[in-house]
Amino acid sequence: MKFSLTDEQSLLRDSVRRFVSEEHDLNRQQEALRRDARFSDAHWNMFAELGWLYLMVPESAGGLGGSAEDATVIAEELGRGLVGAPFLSTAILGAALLGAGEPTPQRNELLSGLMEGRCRLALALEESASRYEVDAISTAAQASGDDEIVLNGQKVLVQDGADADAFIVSAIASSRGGGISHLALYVVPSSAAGVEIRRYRTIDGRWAADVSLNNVHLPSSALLIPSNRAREVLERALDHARIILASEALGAMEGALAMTADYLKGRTQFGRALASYQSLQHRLSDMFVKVENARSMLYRGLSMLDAEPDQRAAAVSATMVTINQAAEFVGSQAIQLHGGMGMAEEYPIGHFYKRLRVIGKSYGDLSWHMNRYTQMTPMVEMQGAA
Amino acid sequence: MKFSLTDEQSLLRDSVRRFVSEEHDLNRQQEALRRDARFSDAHWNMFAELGWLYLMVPESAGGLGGSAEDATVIAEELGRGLVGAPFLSTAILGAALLGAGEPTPQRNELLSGLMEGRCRLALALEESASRYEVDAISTAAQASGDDEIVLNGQKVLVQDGADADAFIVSAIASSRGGGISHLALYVVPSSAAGVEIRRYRTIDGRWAADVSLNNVHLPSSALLIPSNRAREVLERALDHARIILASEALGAMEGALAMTADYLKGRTQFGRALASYQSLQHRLSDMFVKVENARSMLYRGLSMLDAEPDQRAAAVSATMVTINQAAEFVGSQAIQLHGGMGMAEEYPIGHFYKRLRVIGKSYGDLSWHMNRYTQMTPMVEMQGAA
Amino acid sequence: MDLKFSKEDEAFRMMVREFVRAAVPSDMALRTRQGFHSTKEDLQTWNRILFEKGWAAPHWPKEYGGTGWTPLQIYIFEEECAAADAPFLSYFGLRLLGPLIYTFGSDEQKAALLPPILSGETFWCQGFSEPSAGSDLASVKTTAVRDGNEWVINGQKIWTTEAHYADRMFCLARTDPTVPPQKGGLSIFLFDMNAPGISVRPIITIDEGHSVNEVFLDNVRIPADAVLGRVGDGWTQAKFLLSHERVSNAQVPRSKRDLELLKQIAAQERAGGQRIIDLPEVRQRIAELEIDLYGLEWSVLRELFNGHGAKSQPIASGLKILGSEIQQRLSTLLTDVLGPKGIVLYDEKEGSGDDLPGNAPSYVVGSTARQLFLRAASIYAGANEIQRTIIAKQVFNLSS
Amino acid sequence: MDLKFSKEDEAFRMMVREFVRAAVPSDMALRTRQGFHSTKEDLQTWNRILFEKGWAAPHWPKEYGGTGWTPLQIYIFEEECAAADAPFLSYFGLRLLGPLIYTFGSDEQKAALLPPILSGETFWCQGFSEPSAGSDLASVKTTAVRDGNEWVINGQKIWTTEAHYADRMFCLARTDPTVPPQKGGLSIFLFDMNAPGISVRPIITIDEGHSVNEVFLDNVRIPADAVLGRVGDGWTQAKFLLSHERVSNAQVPRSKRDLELLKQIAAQERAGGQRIIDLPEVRQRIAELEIDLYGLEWSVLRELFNGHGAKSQPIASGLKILGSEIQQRLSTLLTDVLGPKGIVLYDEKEGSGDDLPGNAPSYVVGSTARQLFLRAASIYAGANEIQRTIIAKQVFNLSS
Repeated sequence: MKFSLTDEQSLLRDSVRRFVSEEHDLNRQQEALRRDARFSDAHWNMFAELGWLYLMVPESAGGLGGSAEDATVIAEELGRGLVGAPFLSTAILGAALLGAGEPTPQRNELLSGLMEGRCRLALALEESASRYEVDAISTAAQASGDDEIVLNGQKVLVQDGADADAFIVSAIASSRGGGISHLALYVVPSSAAGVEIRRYRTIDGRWAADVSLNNVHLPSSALLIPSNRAREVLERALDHARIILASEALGAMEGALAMTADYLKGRTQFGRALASYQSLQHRLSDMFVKVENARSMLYRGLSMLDAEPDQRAAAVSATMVTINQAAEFVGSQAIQLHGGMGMAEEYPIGHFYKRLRVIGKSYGDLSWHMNRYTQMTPMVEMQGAA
Repeated sequence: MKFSLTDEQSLLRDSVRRFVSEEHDLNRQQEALRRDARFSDAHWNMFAELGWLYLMVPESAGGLGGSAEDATVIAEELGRGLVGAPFLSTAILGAALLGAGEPTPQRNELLSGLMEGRCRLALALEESASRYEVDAISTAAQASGDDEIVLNGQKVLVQDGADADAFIVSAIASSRGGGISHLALYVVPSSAAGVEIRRYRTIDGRWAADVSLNNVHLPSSALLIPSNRAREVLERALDHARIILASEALGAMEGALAMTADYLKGRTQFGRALASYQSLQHRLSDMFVKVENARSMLYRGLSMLDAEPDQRAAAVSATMVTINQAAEFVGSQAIQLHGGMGMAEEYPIGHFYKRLRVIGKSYGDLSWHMNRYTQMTPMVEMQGAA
Repeated sequence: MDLKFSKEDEAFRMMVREFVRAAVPSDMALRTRQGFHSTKEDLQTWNRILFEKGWAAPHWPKEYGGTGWTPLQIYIFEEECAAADAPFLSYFGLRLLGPLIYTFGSDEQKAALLPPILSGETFWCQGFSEPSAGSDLASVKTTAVRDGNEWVINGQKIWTTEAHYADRMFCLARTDPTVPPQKGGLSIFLFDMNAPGISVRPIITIDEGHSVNEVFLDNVRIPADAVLGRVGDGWTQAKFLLSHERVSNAQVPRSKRDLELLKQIAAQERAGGQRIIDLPEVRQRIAELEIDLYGLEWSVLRELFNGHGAKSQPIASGLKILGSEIQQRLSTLLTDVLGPKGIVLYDEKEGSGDDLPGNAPSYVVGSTARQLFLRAASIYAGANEIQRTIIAKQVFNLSS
Repeated sequence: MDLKFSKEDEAFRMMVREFVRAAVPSDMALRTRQGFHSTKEDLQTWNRILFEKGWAAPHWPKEYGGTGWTPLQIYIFEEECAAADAPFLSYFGLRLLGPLIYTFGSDEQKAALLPPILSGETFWCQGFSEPSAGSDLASVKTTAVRDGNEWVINGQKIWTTEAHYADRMFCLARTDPTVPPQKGGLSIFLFDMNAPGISVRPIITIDEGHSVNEVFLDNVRIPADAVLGRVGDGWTQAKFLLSHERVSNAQVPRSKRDLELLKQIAAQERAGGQRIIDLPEVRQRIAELEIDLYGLEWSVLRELFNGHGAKSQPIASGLKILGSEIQQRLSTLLTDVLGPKGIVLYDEKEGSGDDLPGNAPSYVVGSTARQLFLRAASIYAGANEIQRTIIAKQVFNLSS
């Protein structure tokens, strides 16, 4: 066991930190996002040049085949800086799902585009009635002729969906002869005929989309993961993504905490530095304790990513429960300790809270994770090592 | 609407306060309780002389026919002083249930004894498997011959049961011809043949008992409330008793809070009065807020005691949820703010916590009340005035 | 003790309910339900309706246009207004300045200023908070200097709610820099927002809404008689406000309505075919909120009958703490009930919501924005930490 | 980063498990499970068993009798001991004084004092807290005055755990009243508890148990060389203890075992035919505790590998806060699971419990008493409020 970063991870962290401090400016980013409905191409190209988009692509497809630990190093720093890039959608989920597909020329081309920053991806899972349950969907994929697939359905709340070049879409695949229908994953270019995209902002200033699929005809190579393993591949990719998100949340919490401590030191009220009030000091301490505990649970989640699916699910949900609770406390108290200033949109601290709330409702929320945890945890058995 | 005490209630409160300050001493009481397994006869006689045992007995039976409000005035002061009298068992529950019975000579004699302090009563409801559910019992009452009843069963955790002269026992009454069996209430002298009493202390220093009923033959006049109305009468009496208990808890919380504030003012640490530390000041404030909120819920509970049974049950459980949560917080923080001293048995503050914990597990606990509240509250309807 | 609503009170409630439910226009009710800051038009319209009924300021003394109702009746009235989704009338004229004027103002001020507040003709904003002051009024830096027949005011106010559509401001300023604020160095001035030298800069809050502002006062010249009451009484007047509005920060009528709406929404949202309201965890959270709200409501009822007792100020502080926490818990639970939709702002621009992002039903509009805005509830009107200090001081006689 | 237990660690765990499970006598295991303070006999017996195996003080350096295990292996060992219901060895000699001696003691002290601690022959108690001091060691009032070849000690200690069966005490006293405690005015003395002038008064705690005491030191005369290390080093030595035992206050091995027992009991208790563990509210509370305990465990694992970093002390403070809260929540949930039976003390006198009050099953023994005693967990070893102040100071550089 070893908790310290490897030399490579330290270098990676330093490069992200350098990007955040030298290239990134929160206010400018939020304005540009609002204006362009799209994360800066210039910055995204830097992501590609710095190799961050290669990281999670399998070596066989020309990527670095990095570990989840590596990815958390990047995500944590992006979180600390509130960088609004489609990193999770493209470089984590996109890379994982494309990487799990058959190495067809189409897939390899997509992965090249992904790594070079030319192709942004978004995962279109959610539907009106699904509420984080990947199989509670009604989007249908129907074989048509010999080598065509027709998709019909309505995806909602597709994060980073507004500027995606292609969507990875979950749908129920009907075999021609009828029989049982199963979840499968498809790649749908956003430019395909019949794809209608409604773009809108989420509270963190990023953009999501509702994606209507109206008789979208695709070549059969659009099938990325067939139904015999789609569910398993998707659950695994989502659990990995959740842990990367946890790491982003951790960075955001640490950023908010540091900013809050600085603020308290610089302000006076009733003739004393705010930081000299014991009740505010103890609040900072409580925030610190929650953040450290969240980091511990991030590590625990990471350590279980290769475990059996049920154990992995329970461990990831345990991590996300902790992250969710810590994020709500740390984010809201960061605002509270800033007083009125914490409410101002032009001041950064509220953006931490809003990003943390979005993370807390992405790919599962507190109650979904708590529920999954209790379902995956046999309630009475001998407990071995955690 | 009027929240202030009537003149009579103020006099009543003053008389209880006088008793507590002049006659009662916590350490002496706890020692005597430990020694005698019985609340002081001398003090109990004062309860009778001061009229507190007459209060809740119907006027028709020679009592004062007082209101639940009146009773809370007494209970609150007893709680503030941690007086360990069997007041609830005898003067509240005993008087209510006997008062609801047919005015037979036997019942009137019992009520006279109760009012004069000669007869202490205890309510024997709980059984191994009942966990606050009054009808989840197996004690059986069987008619035998023309005018005899035979009781068999095992009652546990009978509060104030160690020194009771008679028990009010819940049992399933079997009619001679079979048919459906229903809950009924019986009066069982503790001296009756076949009654076996095991006495033990509870954490508040008072005494409870397990009561075995082995072929206890009683005259048919032992039937206090027949099965056609026992459930209703019992639920109503219990709901009244719960609110009186809430009032006792409120007094105990206020007592613990006042004692804690005094302690913090009198002690120094790191060269400063403990009371000057903001984190401790704010803790006291939080305790104050919880106590005031608990008092409001006491009043709300009181106001609903005459409502329809379901509404009454929901309101009483809402009050008890609040009381339970406030009691755990105020009681435990009173110890915390006392530091090591709070852990010493010879110091009073821990006794507040222990009494509050007993109250929180008497006639329902937090989870039982929360459950009853949600069951009795239709989840979607227009809410009128509370 | 008499812990029941009387028959008269219940009859009064029915009388109020009948009028209010009929009087609130349905589009206005929808906007109120969405929970955004009301438009000036809605505030004026509803103020005018109540004014014509004689109910615009029930809490004022009858001689100034009040209704003569008991405190309990006033509370019932507010509850019925909230239940009918009536807008919450502008606070600053009716709840704050009005009482200041009839308590401290000259006869001329009473005659001139109270009627247009009552009718909704004049909207006021409150110039108390400053960038370096926050909850600490003793460090107000805005100055008012006498120059002949005028006062010249210089300074900066912040978090000024409704300054962008208020007609006038009542403004705390230092009139004597040689005297501590607590000892007569502060006064309250009343002036038009269109006076030369006043500029208003919007502060967009984290809900992306605009209700508060910065106000810059640059050599604003106002007449000598524009002081509320006497020069130097500003501290006393500001403290009066703190103790006067003891129960309104509890926000019980509004939270009761919000809880009702929450339950309706939780009965419509579904997960895996099950109503969200039927999930044990949601039921439990709703029940806990409902019970806590009952407690708050009965604390308000107690305080209505208590008058200004010794514990009145700390009780008000407790109501502020619990009231703000309940508002935050309620709005947060609502966004949680909405599940993944809770990441969308659903702000005013979404309108009444026929075709909402995420294919959401119309009841989502306003939910997320309100949750975010309500982070302010534990900050404004004296942060909750300050309320705890007030309690410690006034209940336990502890100083910091 | 490598976040997995290695194969070697797992093999080590199995090796330890096999020995420990066989070595703990079953009656001793039952007593440990009940959670009362262990008897001196049990402590001696178990200490002797481990001593003979060479495992009595795995955390000591090998030269003094330690095992040479890695910190992770030591942690695994402690977890397996707790899982097997082995008694928790007396803390004061093995965990506190031992490290003090091999860090600060003279060679003679090391040779004379360490072996009997290791073997369990000598039991020590810690004389630090005083009636007026509590967590504030700078205000220690006990004095040690040199008189020829002896020190004369006068003072009073309080909350002295195990003083009633300890053989010896290590005792903080002021040796130079003219110098501040932090600057060399304090020293630690080592002496027999049966020295003339020592009297021990039991303090019964609210669980009606006896584990702590007052100790009166009345002209206790001890030899000149009974000082630990150098005269005047007491402050440094006391601070060393604070930073040395960074993870043990988290009490993870014990809480893991308690959680396991809680779940077993919740699966046996029933309400209306349903297992208590199947009630949604109980499941949720158990799950929350379990998740929080995982977090604490992994915080401990992180700290085992961190060594003494800059954040080591505040991390230890955080572990103390969370560890104590988890112990309190666990024991409280257990009494709640017991329902109405939770009002009975079920203390040691109940024995193994064939015929318990309330017709209760034997697993109730100790539950309520332990819940009460654990109110102390947030008080002792530096109250949680003090831990928060330490964090504020050391992480954020804020002073009070």
